[in-house]
Amino acid sequence: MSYSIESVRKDFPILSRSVNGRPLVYFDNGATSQTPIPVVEAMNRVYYEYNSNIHRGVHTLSNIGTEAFENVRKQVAGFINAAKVEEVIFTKGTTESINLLAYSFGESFLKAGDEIIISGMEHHSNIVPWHLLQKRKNIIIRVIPVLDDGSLDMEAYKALLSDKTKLLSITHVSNVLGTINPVKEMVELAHKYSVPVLIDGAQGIHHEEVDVQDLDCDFYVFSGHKMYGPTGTGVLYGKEKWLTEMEPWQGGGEMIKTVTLEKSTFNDIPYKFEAGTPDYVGVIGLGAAIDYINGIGLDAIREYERELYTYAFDRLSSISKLTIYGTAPHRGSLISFLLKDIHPFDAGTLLDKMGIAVRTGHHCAQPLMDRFSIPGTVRASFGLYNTKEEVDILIDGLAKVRQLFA
Amino acid sequence: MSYSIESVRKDFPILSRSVNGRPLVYFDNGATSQTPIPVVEAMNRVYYEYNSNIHRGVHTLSNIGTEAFENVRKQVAGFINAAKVEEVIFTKGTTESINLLAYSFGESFLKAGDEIIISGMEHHSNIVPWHLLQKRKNIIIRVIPVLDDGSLDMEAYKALLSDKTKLLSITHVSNVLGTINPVKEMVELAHKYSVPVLIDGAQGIHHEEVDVQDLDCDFYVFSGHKMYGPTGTGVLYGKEKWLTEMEPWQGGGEMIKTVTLEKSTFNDIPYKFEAGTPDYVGVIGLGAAIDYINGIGLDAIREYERELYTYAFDRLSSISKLTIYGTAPHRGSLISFLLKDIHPFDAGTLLDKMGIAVRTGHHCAQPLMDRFSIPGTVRASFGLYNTKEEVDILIDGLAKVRQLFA
Amino acid sequence: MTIIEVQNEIVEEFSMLSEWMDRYSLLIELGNELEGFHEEHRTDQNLIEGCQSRVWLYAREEGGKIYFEADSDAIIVKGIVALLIRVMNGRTPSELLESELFFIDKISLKEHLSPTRSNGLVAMVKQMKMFALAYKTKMENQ
Amino acid sequence: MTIIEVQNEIVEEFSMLSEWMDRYSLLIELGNELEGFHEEHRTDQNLIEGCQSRVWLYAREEGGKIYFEADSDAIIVKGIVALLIRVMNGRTPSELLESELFFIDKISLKEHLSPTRSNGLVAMVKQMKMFALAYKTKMENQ
Ligand SMILES: Cc1ncc(COP(=O)(O)O)c(C=O)c1O
Ligand SMILES: Cc1ncc(COP(=O)(O)O)c(C=O)c1O
Repeated sequence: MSYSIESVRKDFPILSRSVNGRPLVYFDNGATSQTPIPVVEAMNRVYYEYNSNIHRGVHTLSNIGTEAFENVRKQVAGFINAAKVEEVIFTKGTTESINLLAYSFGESFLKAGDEIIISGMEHHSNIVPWHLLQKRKNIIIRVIPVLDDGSLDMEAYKALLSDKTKLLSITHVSNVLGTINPVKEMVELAHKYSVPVLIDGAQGIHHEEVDVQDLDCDFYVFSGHKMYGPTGTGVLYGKEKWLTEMEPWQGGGEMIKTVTLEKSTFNDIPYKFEAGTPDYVGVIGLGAAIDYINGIGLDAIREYERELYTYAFDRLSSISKLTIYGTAPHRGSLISFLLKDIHPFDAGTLLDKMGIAVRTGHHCAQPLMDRFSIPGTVRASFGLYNTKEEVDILIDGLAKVRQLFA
Repeated sequence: MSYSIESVRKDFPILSRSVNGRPLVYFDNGATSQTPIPVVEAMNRVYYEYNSNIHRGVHTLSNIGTEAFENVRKQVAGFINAAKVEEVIFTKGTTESINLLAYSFGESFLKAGDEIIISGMEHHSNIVPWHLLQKRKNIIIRVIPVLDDGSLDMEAYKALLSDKTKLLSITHVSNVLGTINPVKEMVELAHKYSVPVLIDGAQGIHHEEVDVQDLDCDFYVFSGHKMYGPTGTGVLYGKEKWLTEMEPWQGGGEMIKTVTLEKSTFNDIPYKFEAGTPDYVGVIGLGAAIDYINGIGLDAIREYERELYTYAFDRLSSISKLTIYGTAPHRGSLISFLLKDIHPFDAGTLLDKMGIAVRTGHHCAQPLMDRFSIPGTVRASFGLYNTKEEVDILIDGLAKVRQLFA
Repeated sequence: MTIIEVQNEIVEEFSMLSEWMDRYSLLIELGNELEGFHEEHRTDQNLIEGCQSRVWLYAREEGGKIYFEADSDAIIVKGIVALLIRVMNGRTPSELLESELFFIDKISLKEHLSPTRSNGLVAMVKQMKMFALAYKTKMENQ
Repeated sequence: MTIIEVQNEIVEEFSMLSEWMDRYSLLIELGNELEGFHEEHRTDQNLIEGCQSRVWLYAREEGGKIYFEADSDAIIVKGIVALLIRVMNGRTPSELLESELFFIDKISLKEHLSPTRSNGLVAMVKQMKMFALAYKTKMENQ
């Protein structure tokens, strides 16, 4: 239940580079994680050994590729414990997954006046698609407020649920506050009103144990590039009963059964939702990322990250004139904060000069910034390869920032 | 104006592998092209040296990545001679580009009863998105018939154009017949009725010289994976005047200006159409592919491919009981054919046993198969690395197939 | 002969053919020789769309045993169809349901029965077992 | 002093500071010292949204010369803004339009003026030149 951090770090060559003359301290994992050698090499192998467009090919390379691609579907299904392999749809990322759903679920199941519920801590990717749908379909968007400590107002949530509610779309882990939402409980409550639930797992999938059957969520979405996989990959998990009923979104390529000039009929799931040549090389890379995570063990990673998180939280808490945003009882993986009187851009710029990569700004969650009346935060987000020594460097770095402003 | 085929082939390690005990002959370039070492290495360099989520980051890696990504936009703009860099939008492929357009152009400019024109030789990716739009918006789809030799019926096209026409969407090069459509002339005719034109360049971009200002087309779309670049990348070129007016399609991430819980306002082009973390690693790979093509020279490639194509066409023509589909005056890059009384699946399967990769089936162009009353074809499609010796192997292979059926 | 015995027989027949050309020659021959498909069964309902090739499959029960008719537009597929019929024809539902098809693998045609192939064969085998299940249920309820 | 001369002066001042900490210390000082921004000019119209930081820029013409007022919420940006104003303030439209800003590069702050940075500075420089162009046109038409 533990792993050698030194040997793990060797799998990520970028971690030994320097930035501005200092060893890189990479604390921007919430934006994108780094990619280990086995993932990169899995993709190189495709290009050098068996690259070929998948599906429907009769030749050998095409079949090798198709099998490799479809095996990753099984792998993903296993990783999240989906009941069926066909419930896994490949997309290019969380954002596309949510847009697919907002469109197809919206077309098939929503009409003017219907309500959907989101929360005040959502990423733009879980807000804007609903705004677009609102414009097209005149639906109503209800918002669960965020409490001062960064948890959701559960009483308000219960009060929002009604027979008019047609969907709950909620983040698993807040990308700004680190709050881990009580998604299982929320699903249970929603299902009392037969309301299906979409969970934005962009920040959840690689930190929390995700068992979609246990959560009983109807949809779960995430990005490959935040879980040590390649850019351009993502997943939409959906219960079969919804996916089969839903309208397709994009048209073309593999997603059809028949096409005449007058009419198209559509393929079964998952293919119905995978129009065009998929990023099969990326997907194969995603498979390698899951292998990599499983190789270390998600439990071991969680335990390690929890200790690191607690250490970082404690050290940051002890800095004077520093405010942490997000102190909910359940939280993890990233910490947002502000140094009093110092703009996050300034802090981020100066930390970068010391080789420390943090993210600053609104983190694509402007409504949450408005909620706390701040222009943005400095966010340190952790990955399985980060160390306490790196946290110490951050703490020292913040002291230097403060000094420069003295 | 010529290049060393031996040294070029060394850039593609996969070309020296064997399949079923025979050296691979890869004639499935129309489905996907192979990827040269410099492209793969450009992507490896991102992962190993400067991977980081682009845009809005204040730290060094993020800025290096952003610059690399935005430089590819300039590169693409240069490659197709776009008037403005902002006219280049990154997508995950041709299919997504067309779907984006069908949605956004459809939302902004089309209403019930409006007509769009496609042709009878379109790929499903340029048919199904319009069917989906038809269903949503009740537009009317008019189709330019295909003549027996595989060229478009230009008289019929002229007759279809009217004040009701709101868009022409046409393939540059047919992925089944190899026909090179007179797109410049077609644009000119369309513009007489102020009809904007979308060109599906999936099979055109790497074989033909594409100058979007000279063609004066309004939109041009293509995929990276067919032009020696990575999977998961594509481009939508659009004239600024259209793109600025068009509704966004997907929401999330970078594509906004402001987001409150009530309302989103959108960023300028190109960002308005690039929701979510883009496949920046793939895009950087696409840039390397353009470098690679430019390094050899598109003119040299075209000249070489033309000679190869003519050789292959002549040799295939000389085989008895073999029918070639697609004999229009202007054609190139791929040849579709059938051996009399032999199902394309059987031919493809047997050729594969000899290490020869061709594509068989309907090539995602079922209406065209119906037009010629055939179940599919065998298609040999060429890349810059194919040789006459490989054509000879194909010819011998076909003789063996015939023999097995004797 | 049992399902296992027929499969062993086929494996033996093919084992003499070490060259792929000979094996495919035989498949083509088997495909050409396959008869017994009645044109009235060439309906959409009996069609298994394999995208690359199409397979028609019709089944009927007689005296507790199941008999298959099948056809394909691709001759190699039809050859494999012929082998499958030879193995599966005239069996009881239970025999069919318990059967394991190992011969495909042993005669190096496994690739044709991969779920990612689009020739309709995997779906055909599935369909054969579905028929068996359906008839079994029907017989048990009688 | 000409635009070139002021830039050279800045380059010289910074050249003594070899450590990044000293350079940024100076920038922060310059940012803190920057004055002259009138609150009534803190309007949406004068706002340059840089996503990471915000810049307000106001320009007026007096006696054929252009004077700038600017502010930013981020102090490092404000420090650079101060330098830009020192270079650009009180110039004729033609001077501004012909100017090339080389000092940014020479004092190792180039990264802050990259078009892919989202701090509003590139847009600010563009905006300064736009003002120059506007006033030039206006003056020529008078
Ligand atoms: C003419 C044409 N259009 C569109 C496509 C779809 O391209 P992609 O699958 O890369 O989206 C193809 C690829 O086969 C094509 O040949
Ligand atoms: C909670 C959350 N949702 C959605 C996204 C969007 O993910 P992507 O940009 O990979 O589509 C992110 C990434 O920042 C996120 O943190």
